[in-house]
Amino acid sequence: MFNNMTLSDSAQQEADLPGSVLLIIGMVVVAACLFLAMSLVQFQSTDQPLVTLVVSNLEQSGVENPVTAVLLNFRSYDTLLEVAVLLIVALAVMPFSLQDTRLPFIKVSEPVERSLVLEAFLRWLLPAIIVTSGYLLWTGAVLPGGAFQAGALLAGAGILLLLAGHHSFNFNAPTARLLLVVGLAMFLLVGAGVVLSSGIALAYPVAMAGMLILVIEVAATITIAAVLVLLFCALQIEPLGPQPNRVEKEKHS
Amino acid sequence: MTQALLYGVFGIALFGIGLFGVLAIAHVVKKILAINICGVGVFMVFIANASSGAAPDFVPHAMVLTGIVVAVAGTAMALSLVVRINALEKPEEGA
Amino acid sequence: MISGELFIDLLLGSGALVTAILCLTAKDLFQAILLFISMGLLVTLAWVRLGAWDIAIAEAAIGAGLTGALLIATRRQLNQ
Amino acid sequence: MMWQSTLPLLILLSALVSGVAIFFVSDNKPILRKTLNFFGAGSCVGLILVMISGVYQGQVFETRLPLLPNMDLVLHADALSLLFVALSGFLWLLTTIYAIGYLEQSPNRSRFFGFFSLCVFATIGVALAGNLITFLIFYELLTLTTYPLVVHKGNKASLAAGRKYLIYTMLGGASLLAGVVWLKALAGSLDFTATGILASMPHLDPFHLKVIFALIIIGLGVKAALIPLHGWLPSAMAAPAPVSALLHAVAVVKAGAFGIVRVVYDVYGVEFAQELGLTIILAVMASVTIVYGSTRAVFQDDLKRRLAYSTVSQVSYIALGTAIAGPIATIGGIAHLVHQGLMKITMFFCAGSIAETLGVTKVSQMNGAGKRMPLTMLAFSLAVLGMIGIPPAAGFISKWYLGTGALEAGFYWVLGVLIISSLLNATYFLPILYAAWFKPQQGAWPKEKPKGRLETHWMLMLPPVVTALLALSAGLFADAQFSPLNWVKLIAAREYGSEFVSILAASSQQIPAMWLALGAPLLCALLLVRKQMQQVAHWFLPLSAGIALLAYAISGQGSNTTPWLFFGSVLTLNDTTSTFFLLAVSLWLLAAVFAVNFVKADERKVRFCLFFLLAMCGNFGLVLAQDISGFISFFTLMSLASYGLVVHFDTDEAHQAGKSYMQWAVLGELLLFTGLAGLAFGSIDPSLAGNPEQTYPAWVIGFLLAGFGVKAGLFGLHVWLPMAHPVAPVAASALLSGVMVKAGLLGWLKFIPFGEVAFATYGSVLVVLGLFAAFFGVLVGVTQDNPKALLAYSTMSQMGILIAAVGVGLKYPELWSLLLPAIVLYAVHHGLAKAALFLFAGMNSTLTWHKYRWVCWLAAALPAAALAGLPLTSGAVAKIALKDVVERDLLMGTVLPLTATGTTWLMMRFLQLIAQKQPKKVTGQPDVLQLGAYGTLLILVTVLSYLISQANGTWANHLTAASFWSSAWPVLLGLGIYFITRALPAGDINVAYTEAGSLVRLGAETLSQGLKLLKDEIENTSWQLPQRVVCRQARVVGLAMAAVRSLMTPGVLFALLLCMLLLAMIAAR
Amino acid sequence: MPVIDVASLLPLLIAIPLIGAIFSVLLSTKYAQVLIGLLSALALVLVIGLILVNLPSVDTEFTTPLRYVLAGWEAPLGIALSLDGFSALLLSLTVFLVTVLTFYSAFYFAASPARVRFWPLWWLLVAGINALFLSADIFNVYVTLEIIGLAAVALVALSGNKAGLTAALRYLLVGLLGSLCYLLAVALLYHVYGTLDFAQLAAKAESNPLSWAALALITVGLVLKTALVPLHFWLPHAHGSAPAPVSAILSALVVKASFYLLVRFWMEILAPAVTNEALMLLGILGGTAILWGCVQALRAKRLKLMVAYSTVAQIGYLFLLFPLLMSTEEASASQLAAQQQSALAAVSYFIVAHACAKAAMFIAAGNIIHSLGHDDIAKLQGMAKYMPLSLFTFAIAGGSLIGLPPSAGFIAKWLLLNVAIDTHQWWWVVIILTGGLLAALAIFRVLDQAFIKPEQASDHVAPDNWQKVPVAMPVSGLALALCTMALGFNADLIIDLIAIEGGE
Repeated sequence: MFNNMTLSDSAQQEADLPGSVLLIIGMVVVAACLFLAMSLVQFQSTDQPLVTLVVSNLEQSGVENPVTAVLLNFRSYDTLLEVAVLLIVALAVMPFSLQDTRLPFIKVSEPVERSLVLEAFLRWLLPAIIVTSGYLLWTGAVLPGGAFQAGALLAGAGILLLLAGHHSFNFNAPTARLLLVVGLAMFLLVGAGVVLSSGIALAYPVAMAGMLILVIEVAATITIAAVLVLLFCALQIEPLGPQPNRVEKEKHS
Repeated sequence: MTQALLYGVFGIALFGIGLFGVLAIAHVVKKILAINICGVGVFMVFIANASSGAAPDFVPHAMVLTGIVVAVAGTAMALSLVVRINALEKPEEGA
Repeated sequence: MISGELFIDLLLGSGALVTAILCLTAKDLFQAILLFISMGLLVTLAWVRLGAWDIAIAEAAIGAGLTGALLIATRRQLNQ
Repeated sequence: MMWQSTLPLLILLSALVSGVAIFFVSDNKPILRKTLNFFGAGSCVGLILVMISGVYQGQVFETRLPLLPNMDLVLHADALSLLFVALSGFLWLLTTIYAIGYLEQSPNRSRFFGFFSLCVFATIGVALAGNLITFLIFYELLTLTTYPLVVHKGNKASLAAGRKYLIYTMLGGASLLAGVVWLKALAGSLDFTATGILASMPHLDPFHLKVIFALIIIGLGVKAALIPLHGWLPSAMAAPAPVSALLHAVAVVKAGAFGIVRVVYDVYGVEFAQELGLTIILAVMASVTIVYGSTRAVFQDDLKRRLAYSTVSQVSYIALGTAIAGPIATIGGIAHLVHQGLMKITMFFCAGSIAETLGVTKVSQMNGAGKRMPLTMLAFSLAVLGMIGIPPAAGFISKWYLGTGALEAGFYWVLGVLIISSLLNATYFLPILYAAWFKPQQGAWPKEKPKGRLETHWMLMLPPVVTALLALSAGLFADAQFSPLNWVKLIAAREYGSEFVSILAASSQQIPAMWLALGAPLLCALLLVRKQMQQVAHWFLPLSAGIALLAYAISGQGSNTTPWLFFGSVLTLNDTTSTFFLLAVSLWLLAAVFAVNFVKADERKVRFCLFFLLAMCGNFGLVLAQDISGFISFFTLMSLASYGLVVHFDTDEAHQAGKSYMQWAVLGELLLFTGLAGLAFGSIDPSLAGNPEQTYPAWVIGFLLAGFGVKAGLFGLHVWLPMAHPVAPVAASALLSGVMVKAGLLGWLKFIPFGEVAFATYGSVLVVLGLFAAFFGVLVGVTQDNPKALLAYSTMSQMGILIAAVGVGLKYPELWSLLLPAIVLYAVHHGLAKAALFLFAGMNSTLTWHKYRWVCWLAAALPAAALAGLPLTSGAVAKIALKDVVERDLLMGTVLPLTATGTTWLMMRFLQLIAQKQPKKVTGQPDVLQLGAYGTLLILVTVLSYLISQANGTWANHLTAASFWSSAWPVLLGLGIYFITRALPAGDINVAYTEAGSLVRLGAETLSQGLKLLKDEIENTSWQLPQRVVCRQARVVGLAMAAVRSLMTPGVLFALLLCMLLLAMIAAR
Repeated sequence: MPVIDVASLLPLLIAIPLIGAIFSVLLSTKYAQVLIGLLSALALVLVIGLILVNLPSVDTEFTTPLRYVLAGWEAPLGIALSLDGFSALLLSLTVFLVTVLTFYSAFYFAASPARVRFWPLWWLLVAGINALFLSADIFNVYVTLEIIGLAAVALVALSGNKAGLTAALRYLLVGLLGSLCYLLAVALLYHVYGTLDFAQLAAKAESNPLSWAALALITVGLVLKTALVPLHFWLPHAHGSAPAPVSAILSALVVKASFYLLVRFWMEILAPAVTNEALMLLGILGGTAILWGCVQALRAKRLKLMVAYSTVAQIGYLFLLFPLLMSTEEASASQLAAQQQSALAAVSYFIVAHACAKAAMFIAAGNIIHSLGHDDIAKLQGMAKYMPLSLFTFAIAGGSLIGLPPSAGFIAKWLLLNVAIDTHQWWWVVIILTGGLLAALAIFRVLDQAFIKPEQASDHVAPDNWQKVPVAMPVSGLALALCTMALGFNADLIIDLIAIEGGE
């Protein structure tokens, strides 16, 4: 099933499964889906207790956007773990090198080929994006939007910067590490800190809830942006620092 | 047939398409695409069900948001592995 | 009798399905990625229809946008 | 009490801790490792002793650790577990010593000793396990800890062996686990309890219980090497010798056997198991294993493999004893646990020493090993004899109880199994001893280590000697207070809830001096070990006989009761035994004196002295012994020791005769064993008391007659006699014919209830056979050219008369009171006369005939005339005494006088041969001692029978003309025949007679010849056929044929007898 | 009476590894990471120790699970952590193994640059496992599953070679697919019952098509992650290519995590939707897995691959739980409960036994690779001489896997056999025993090689690239192996812990 994995288009034909097997898989999948759909259609939804619960507790959550309330207050634990997921992925794809730890996070260099249009564009766009993401973050408390969206936007800015060719990021730098963990760290800090006042982990005092959520969200945004940029960087092997496998390759050649 | 139900069925269908794709297609990147399609299908079922009542239920929205982030994280990880395997597979080309 | 709104939903949904199928059956990887991104956008629209604005934004930015960017980057690596 | 609940655990820990500690000792620190080893083994033994003494004081030792819900890890010390624990602990100590010596320079010693200790740890755990699951745990642990030992050498063979071992044991373990789990689901906690736990749970489905039993027995059977689960055991020989020793003697196979005992007794309960019909299956399985294992052993040339198959066979005795389901058989089975352990470990120790010291691993290379390594081979021999079941060694004890127990339970066929097994044991063990002791060394040893002060490293020598001695004393002092047997009786009492206390009434009149008679030869034999003593060894012979005579002289009639010796020994001097003793002691003394100068100059002096003394001791003992075990022990001692006398000259002829002698002796032992077991059973069963008809069933009498008949030269069983008697040195021949042959007669007199029950058929058979032999002996005898051979046939003839007389006694019990003195008289007369003739034949060449022609003739003729029964001689007296009584029997009455005719003819022929062999020129001086001894004997011949008949008051009868004539005419007739035949050309007829003799003798041999042909045919065929399977089958058949052939006549004859017996018993039902 | 509020300690079990991870990222020097690791492990031990010590015993009042409501929002709105006997056992197991493996890793990764990433990922994985065992919310479980899955993949990929990366990729895709199946089931369940909380779901659950569908999806998804035959294909290579401590924790804990969830769903949350046929089906798959895994282990050429296949087989044993839960007509409700309880106890014991043994085994294999540079079984001749401790570890752990007494594996098998016989399903007995025998063959195939004396004299010296391992490495393996043995001597502790009933 998963033994047939290829990377290139050309090999695709050879590695494909025989038609009969495909047919069987298809029939099974269709049957399963039909069953699922049928049972879903037959089911008569009755009540949704959580709808009222969310609305009724929204005031105590510190924010007005119910989604943000769920994410960062009612079910903040999920979000905490989600940030951890991001950290895992960041660590997994991070090109690591012990030499790079002393180099700065952002390195400015002359690009191989300059694109004046892009540079001019960036000069305008970057601040705008940063401001927009700040806005998204801020309004996340009230309107749709929040840390994830803001983080994604910010990441977009970073990627653009990267594409322009003037800058490159070194994620082994201490600053970069800090950026990667700040979201999780802040979340944990706040989550544990509130124990002092409320006695329960992650239970914000109502009065401070809004502020605390914002703090967490800011940190989370930074982390999300950093991680997303990192993800993008990881797929661009060439512009980044030396990879372990590249070192090997050099040895070979 | 209500809107919610319609999207629910579409979601299941998307899940099915993705599932078939994962199982049947050999190309890894496409497998990854198929998994993402699966994910979208699941998210759609979530959202469709959330809107089946009078007012939208926001808890599933939050869950889907989390799910999307997790999905992209997984995808990124898979892609980075693909790239690394590719680099190892073609050493002379990469160098 | 299908109402107009439901018709749009139907259109969006089946559009997403078709693009998904096309995406998986496309011969060229780049094509497939583009189809995937467009499916993401269709789904975003569907979620807007369902009133899930947060999700829609996130899907557009992350699900379609960022994932698409990552896929394209990958493809570039693979084709090098 | 705390210490009572921790002691079992401590014992375990003593092995475990030392084992674990040894792992961490580097190979370069032997001192530390040895210290740890000895500390572990020593403390283990110490703790076991503490526990034993505690149990004797009635304390309960139990460690209980929670293991599972409703299931504890229980270590419990009951009598059975203590037995096994003590065995393991003690043998561990010895094996440790041995292993240190054995592995002195080999690599990975720490690993070896570590696992070794762990192996013992597991064994002790098995022994102490208080419930089935604890047992299972340690049982499996044992598998694991022995595996590294089996593969220790790391070569291909040992790895293959290890793999095989694992596959077998793992399969067994799985089966056992399944059975135990299932049983646990049915019956709960499975604590071992004395009479079984399942018996008290009536609601269980018997079918389930049967299946469970099968599963468990399969599991245990693998380790106990029950067929067909035994395959791993012979391969596991690839392990180093100490491992094999421990594996075979204690750890692995015993764990299986012990488990079977536990399951049958303490889980199922023996009666319940019997009800379920399980024990009979187990018994059959065990029996098949016993026979199969022995049969395979016969064909192994590799010493260790032979021992391994022997183990396969022997361990099943334990299972058999368990399965027979009777208290006595139980005793036998469990006692064998210890006995087999001691004997088998000795053998493996010795095999290892030989391999290590000489590089000898094959039986065929062992020729002369006894000279190079006497102590080791001595230990080996003791063990081997015990294993065969030669009384009074340990193996005999177990077999004895097994046999009696089988009778008790009505399993008659088990006796057959025991006997076949013993026969096979003898077949594969005795040749080893023969090769080691009696064959000369051939070439250099394969890989000899330089000989030091001792024959090998002391650490290799001490353990086997100790274990051999223990095995010997376990049998010798079977009923002593701390003997294994006694301990086992305790166990059996617990299982059956009854008591077995042998109560011997102490006699009022003790005759302690008679111990001197028995002790003197033994002591002298022991003294032979010292070099200085060996130089004066020839004086030991008359000395010890003289002491015996002295002892007899100062003892009155009475008996010695020694409860701790054998099964409680009773030595008695009464009318009959006094007479026989006097006969024996005087003949031994005279023969000893006669032999002094011969021995002094002989190159095999020590050997001769040793066997002479042992045979003497045996002969004295058997005369005195009144109890079964004592009698048979002495009887066997004499039989075996005489072998050394028979083969003394080491000529081919002697060896041939010795072989035949040994075969028949073993056969006789087996027949006796069967008969005496039956007798013993009859005497202990209280329900049969006072009913001689049932106490002495006919088959028992049959076996006794046949068994002693071998020794007494009963026709058909006499074959060895004319071969063996002439080849021995003269003194020995005289003793063989004069007194030892009477042992058979004495056995009859002691154990057959003459005068109480009539056995008309047996009586008639004996009369016919006896009389036939009387003439047959004469006819064959006259054809002989060798005077000693002639005398041997004469012995056969004379014994025929005695046998016929005994037959009359069987037929007419009412005559017995008269017959007994007559028989005794005749026996004494014959003994003296025959001994005199033999001595003369031996002395003949040194006599100065030309000087003292008439003295010589007189000296020769006097005993000859006495034997012939010339009027006024002791012969005439004896014959008349006999004739008066037996006239009642028509046949006997008619034919008896005619025997004198034959004897006369024979004696004339003897004198003729003597005359022919008169030396022309005498070299050297005649031996004064010989002359003196012979003279004394002559006086005895002439006077003693007169004195006896005088005492009887029958002397006057002989002086009447009628009686004179009645004894004279047959003699005259004999003289006539002699002179007629003398005219015939001599020599040719000799051949004809010999042929006739062998024809009669070996109808059976023809059969075996046929079988041999068949075998050859098959063997030839098999070489031509390439297919492996065919070869294999053909080989098996061929080997079976060879087995039959190697048993030769005794075997065939025995088989026939057995068949007949079985038929008889079947018909009787 | 408990001295402290035990429930309030529960979040610490998640927070401590997360903090450990954060500091491991920030302080990337060798000693700092090791120190952080040891401190975190110590803290975890302390916390779990406090929890266990203060856990009320089963006979008194602890009949309902401990519960800690996070963020102060009760379910269904919020998320709660809960702890019952089963999860307490698994948590203790996790903490124990993590402690030992942390110690081991400190040496294993001492010279490897991979440690920079290893340590944070390690602690994130631990956090995920702990979170999963504590979770009482089905969506939260999804997130923890993802944490575990992604962290595990990242750890497998640390090996950096092509085989490892490919195995990691396959593992990742499988994990993602399994998680998505699970997530779809969550969507359906939430749709039907309107709650995500275990206890509330269990109270509301009934037998209807959507429940069945959800249960089927959950089962498929989790079986995929647990690597039950026939969905085991990804496991051997993933476990076989990872660095030793990672293999150890993957085999010992990660597959158990998804199995734990299956048990939760089948025995508690969706119990009403369960049918006997479905239970039997899982059982048959389990039986197949036992035999198949063992046979493959026998055929494996590499040591770690063999160990990994043995994991496939051992997972099969775990799934024998399900048929043993079956109700029969004559059994009363209380009898059924007792039977299920004992079946669960048996399987829990299996989990513990296998976890310790397998971890020990991977450590031993890791040591061998570390010093030889390969793990080709055919080239292990004479290992017994060079690496006695590692080999001893391997042997003891192997004994436990085979189910030889005295080991935890034996007790586990014993319990399992007991239940099988009690429920009259004797065929499992046959399969269990056969599995044990096959496992024995596989294990002793290795030991055999190790005992062979190298044939040529020149081989007498150690193999060329022989590298001595620090003594701490074999010792930590040995400690685990000895633990499996020690557990074989008293099963009461663990069984009592399991007896603390959860849920219902």
